[in-house]
Amino acid sequence: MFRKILIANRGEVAVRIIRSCQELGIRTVAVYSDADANALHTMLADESVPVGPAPPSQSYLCGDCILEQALRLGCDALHPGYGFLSENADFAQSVIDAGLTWIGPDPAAMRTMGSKTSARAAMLAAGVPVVPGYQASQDDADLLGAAAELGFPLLVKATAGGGGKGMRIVHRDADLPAALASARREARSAFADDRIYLEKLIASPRHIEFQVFGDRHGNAVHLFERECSIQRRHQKIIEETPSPLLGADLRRRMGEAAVAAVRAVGYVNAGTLEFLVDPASGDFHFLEMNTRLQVEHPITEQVTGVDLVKLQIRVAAGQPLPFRQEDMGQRRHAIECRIYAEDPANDFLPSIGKVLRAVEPVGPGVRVDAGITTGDEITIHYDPMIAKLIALGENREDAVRKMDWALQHYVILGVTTNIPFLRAVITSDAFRQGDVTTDFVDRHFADWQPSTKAPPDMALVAAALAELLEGEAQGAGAGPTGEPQGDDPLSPWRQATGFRLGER
Amino acid sequence: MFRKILIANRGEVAVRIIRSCQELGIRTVAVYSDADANALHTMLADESVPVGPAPPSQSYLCGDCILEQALRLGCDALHPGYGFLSENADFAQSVIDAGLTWIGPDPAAMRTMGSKTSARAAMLAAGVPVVPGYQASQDDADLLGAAAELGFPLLVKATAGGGGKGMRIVHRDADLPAALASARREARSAFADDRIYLEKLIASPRHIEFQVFGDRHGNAVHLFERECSIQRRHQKIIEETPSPLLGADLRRRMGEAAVAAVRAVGYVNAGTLEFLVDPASGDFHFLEMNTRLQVEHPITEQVTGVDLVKLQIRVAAGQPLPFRQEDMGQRRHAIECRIYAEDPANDFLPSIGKVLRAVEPVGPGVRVDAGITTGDEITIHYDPMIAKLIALGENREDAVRKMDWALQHYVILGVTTNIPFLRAVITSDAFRQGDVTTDFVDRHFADWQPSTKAPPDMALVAAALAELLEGEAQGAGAGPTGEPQGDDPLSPWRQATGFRLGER
Amino acid sequence: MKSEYTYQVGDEIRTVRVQRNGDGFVVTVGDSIYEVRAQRPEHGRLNLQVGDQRLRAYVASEGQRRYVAMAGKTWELERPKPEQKRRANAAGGPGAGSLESSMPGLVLDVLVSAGDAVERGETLVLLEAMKMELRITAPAGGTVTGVRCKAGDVVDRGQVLVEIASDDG
Amino acid sequence: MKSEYTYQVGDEIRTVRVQRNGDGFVVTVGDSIYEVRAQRPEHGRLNLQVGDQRLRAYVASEGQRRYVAMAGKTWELERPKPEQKRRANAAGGPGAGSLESSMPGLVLDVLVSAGDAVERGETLVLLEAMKMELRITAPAGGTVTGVRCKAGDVVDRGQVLVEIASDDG
Repeated sequence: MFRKILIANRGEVAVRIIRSCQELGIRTVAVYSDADANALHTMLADESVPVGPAPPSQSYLCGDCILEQALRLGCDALHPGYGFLSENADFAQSVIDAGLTWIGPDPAAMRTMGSKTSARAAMLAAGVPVVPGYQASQDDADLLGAAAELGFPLLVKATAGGGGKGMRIVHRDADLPAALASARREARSAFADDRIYLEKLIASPRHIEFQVFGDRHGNAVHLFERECSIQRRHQKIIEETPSPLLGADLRRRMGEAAVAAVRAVGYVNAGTLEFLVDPASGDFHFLEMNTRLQVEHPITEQVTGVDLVKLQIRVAAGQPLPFRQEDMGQRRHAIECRIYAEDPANDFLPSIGKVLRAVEPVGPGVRVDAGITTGDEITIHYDPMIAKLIALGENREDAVRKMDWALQHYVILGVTTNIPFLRAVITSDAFRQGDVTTDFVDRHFADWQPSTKAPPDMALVAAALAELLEGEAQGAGAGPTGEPQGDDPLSPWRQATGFRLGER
Repeated sequence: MFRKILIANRGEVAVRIIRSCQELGIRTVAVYSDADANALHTMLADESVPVGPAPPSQSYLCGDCILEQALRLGCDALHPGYGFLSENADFAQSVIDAGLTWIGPDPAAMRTMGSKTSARAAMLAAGVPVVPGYQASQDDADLLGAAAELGFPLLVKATAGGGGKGMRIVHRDADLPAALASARREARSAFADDRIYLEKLIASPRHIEFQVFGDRHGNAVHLFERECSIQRRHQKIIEETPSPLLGADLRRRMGEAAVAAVRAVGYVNAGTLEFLVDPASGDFHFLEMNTRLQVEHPITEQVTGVDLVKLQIRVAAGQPLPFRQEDMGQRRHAIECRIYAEDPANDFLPSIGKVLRAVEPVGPGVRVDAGITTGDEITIHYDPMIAKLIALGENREDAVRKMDWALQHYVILGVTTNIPFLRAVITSDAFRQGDVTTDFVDRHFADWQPSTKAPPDMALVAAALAELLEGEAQGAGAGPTGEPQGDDPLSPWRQATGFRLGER
Repeated sequence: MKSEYTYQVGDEIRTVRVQRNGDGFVVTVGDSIYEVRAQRPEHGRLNLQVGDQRLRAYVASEGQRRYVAMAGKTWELERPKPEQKRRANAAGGPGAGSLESSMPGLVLDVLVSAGDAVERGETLVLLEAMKMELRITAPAGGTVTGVRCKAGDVVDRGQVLVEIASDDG
Repeated sequence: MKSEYTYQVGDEIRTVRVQRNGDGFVVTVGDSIYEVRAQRPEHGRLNLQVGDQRLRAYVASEGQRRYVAMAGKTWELERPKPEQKRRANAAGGPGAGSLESSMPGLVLDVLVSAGDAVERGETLVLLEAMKMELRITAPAGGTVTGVRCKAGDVVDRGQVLVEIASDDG
């Protein structure tokens, strides 16, 4: 087993991986950019080293900078998390060439399955149906021609893409050039790779993915599905498993297709096969493969009882999978909500600032994978997802109620979040009835706005008593000037949270 | 289903029950003594009402006071939790007579199985082996005679007992009268019932209990075992499931005996059958039944996926059990550690005071059922158990490591706790090897003392920087006097946590 | 001792009066009077009691802004500065407006110039932030009267990017 | 600016000197010198950086007592009062002692009187607290020189209950 693992990531996934390493008795090294010098993941790791300035291209995407630290500190393996360098086959190869273990699939499999275009080709060869598309050329003229053949509406997608970045829906011919340019800019900025391709847009599909795992001993399994249809701007926001509409037969057929794909490319370690399912016909089409841990992996952990990160580490160390397909089952129902620092009243644009207070819900069946804590800064530089909230219930209805409870008890002050929106979705009739397709948010929540109701009197009472009591607590420490000052605009309350000193 | 439930308890179990009610959409009423006016459970409930002064006899044990509030506030059911009135059949009857539902077994079953003596008789009749003992008389002369026949060492136990209260080990004839008197005093104070009985002491036994459930439709199941052998002063401190030494055959036989007992007395709702198992022979003897929810119920919830409190509420509302015995299985391994406010360096005597800071560990597989939070007072009046920490791992080894991680990350400042002791036990070779009998602590940790090593320099550095930075943060709010004051014994730091005002 | 605190809620100024009353407080909000017990168990948290109801409130402040989380919801309040207080009931109506940056970011492109007529929803500025490209669009139709940023600028939240005279003014 | 703080650890007084150094601090503990960066993200928590290691410390104080939780352990420190500081290196040896109540409780019974000879482990006082009956036993053999409580008393933690002259004094 490994002695020391470098985690080439930040935020909640870095925290998540450090946790599993510590439980396995493996030392951890965190890396951080200048903007993250005091971030949660740097506090939890055994060692933490700076790798560059705030922009990802100069720090978390700088493979050489990170590898240099891994070698300097004597690490024997590297876990890339998701995003950043996790799907960069060249980086994986350089890690391996440096004599470290890459906790992920082989670079060859990453190249085949990680690129949306070659993965589509591989799946076609393996007999798995794929969504019609065009990927032969990057030339605008070729793409315009292909688009006319595919028909509108269609999707422009980044070859290296994920998380909706570099993706555009195009409804008519005239809008295509602008969409191509915009998608390329975003893709270059997010993935340092501006290649794009076209894909036919399936109307109101369900987005269902399968977790797969292969080892170096020829074993391959799937760990069932995740229903990821609730999306906003092509970004998943709520995931659940089991899928509310997947029958036993379709589940079996999709699982078999997923395992067949793993075997076809000799895939090792964790991966996810994404499918679009036509709710009318029940047909499924391969969409793409993610050759890494997935953001929404916790819901699979909750219903299968498997720690996917520990399994990644064990498989990377050469151990065989400790179970066979027939040993595995789904038990209970898990839902994940992604907590974003964003403003539902302002077109869900990211919000930034200091987290003045974060209080996570606790209790039976509630799990929080958070990347931030009280006092942390949400900056402009990184993804605005700050935490994942996972509820495990006895059944879907129970999990929904538990999630609603947990969302109500998640306190984040100082930064606007999407919690009110998540609550609105979770408690809606449409969601409760399991009517979830990828255009769910557009169909049911396009015009949603947070309540503009005036705060109840008790909120004003609490604010006023806080001015008084926090002010007195402050004043009490500093001599005779602690008299409460009523409507003083320089209330000492604000000093209590605004203070910082001696920090980097 | 019920509309409003009164929870006749306090602390972590009251919080636990409120949680399940809220997830079921049922309103809750908390009761509190004067000492608990600001306790956590009063904050979470929809309504909270005072029921008397701090001593339990005048508040949490005052059935009439509590029932009066339940009626005044229009409750339709009452959940007793554990301890206090939970095993008081007369109170259960008065709740039912007042037209409310008692969330627990029928008073008749409580009388039969709740009394240690009649339960022993019932089990003998049902053909389940019981530990030899004497329960025929309360007269000292009769007890002395019976003791001579049973032989020493023996146990004096409270008929209404639980949690080790009113229990004494007696090694010789001469010590018996004092032990009887002492046990009676403690039993009267704890249970308002000073009856005691004698039981033969089985040497180095394992304490294994089975969770059972019956409904009003004739169904009865068990939910497997809990290994509760790690005890200190007859008080369980660490529980786990599955038991590390229970084989499939013994598990099946004990489970069948447990279900047979449930059927024999027509038992409805949750209960626990405690057995002593002789590790040498594998024989098991019925010890007692607890006719209520058990402190250690969470580990059963974690491995079976059943919410026992919700099931109690549903069964009390007349619903049938939603599963059959053959549907149920154990998955993964769960361990619970009881966090006590007590001083391991001082014979584990309870410690009291203000919890200046409580930070609970969070993350995959970690559950905290806490009854306190930052700022709460631990008083002399109630049980010193302040929280339960539950770890769910892939297997026993994984659960042990996870528990160690969680114990390390549970911060409680201001009140001394048994966390260092729990860590020492959890990480010991003896525990890791599964060598757990009820005299485990005496055999392996009798002379244990917390480390008296001097704090590392970094702890002194943190303390000094805290004096400086907390002092400045305080000073910053109150005018020009905020200059750091070095070794001022009246450092403002202390004011920051000592402040209270306008409270009840 | 009596203390008075004012908060701006939408266009309205609301005044809260707090007076000690034995162990607790009498708090007046508009016409409503509440008897409240309050305890501050730790920094930024209040335990409140009003009748049979207990409430746990988390509070925080930053500049003039106040945050209160209570009963599953979060509220953002503003302590008005003295001059705001005077102006609050004389707020300007619609007709003229300025478009502010909703978050800090890098200006990629400015698509309009002073004098341009714009439609509701038309993209005025492209901004990059948090790895995403954001479009700043016109909230209503009108005429651009001023452009306050250019490509390559790094702008702050709340910074005015474009000024528009609205059609329905 | 340089600040100095002293803590009593066992019988020892330890001195910590803190000096600002640019964005961070130079901290001296005995002969060791540490370059530390420190940030206080919230009340009662410090983020520390020493070389490649980051530490999260929770701190709290009550009277002269200081609590520090760090790296999985909790430490209790004492700020000595000025007079303690002077006396600390002249602490009295064994020989005479007093038995203090380890926690607040109700005295149920006092089993010894002044002049009694007691053995190590002998029960001196019965106390009731937290629903349990606690026995206060002699830490060593000796002679009772004073009894400071009686049945029915409610006693505080640290209150002297019985005074004993030790045999091995």
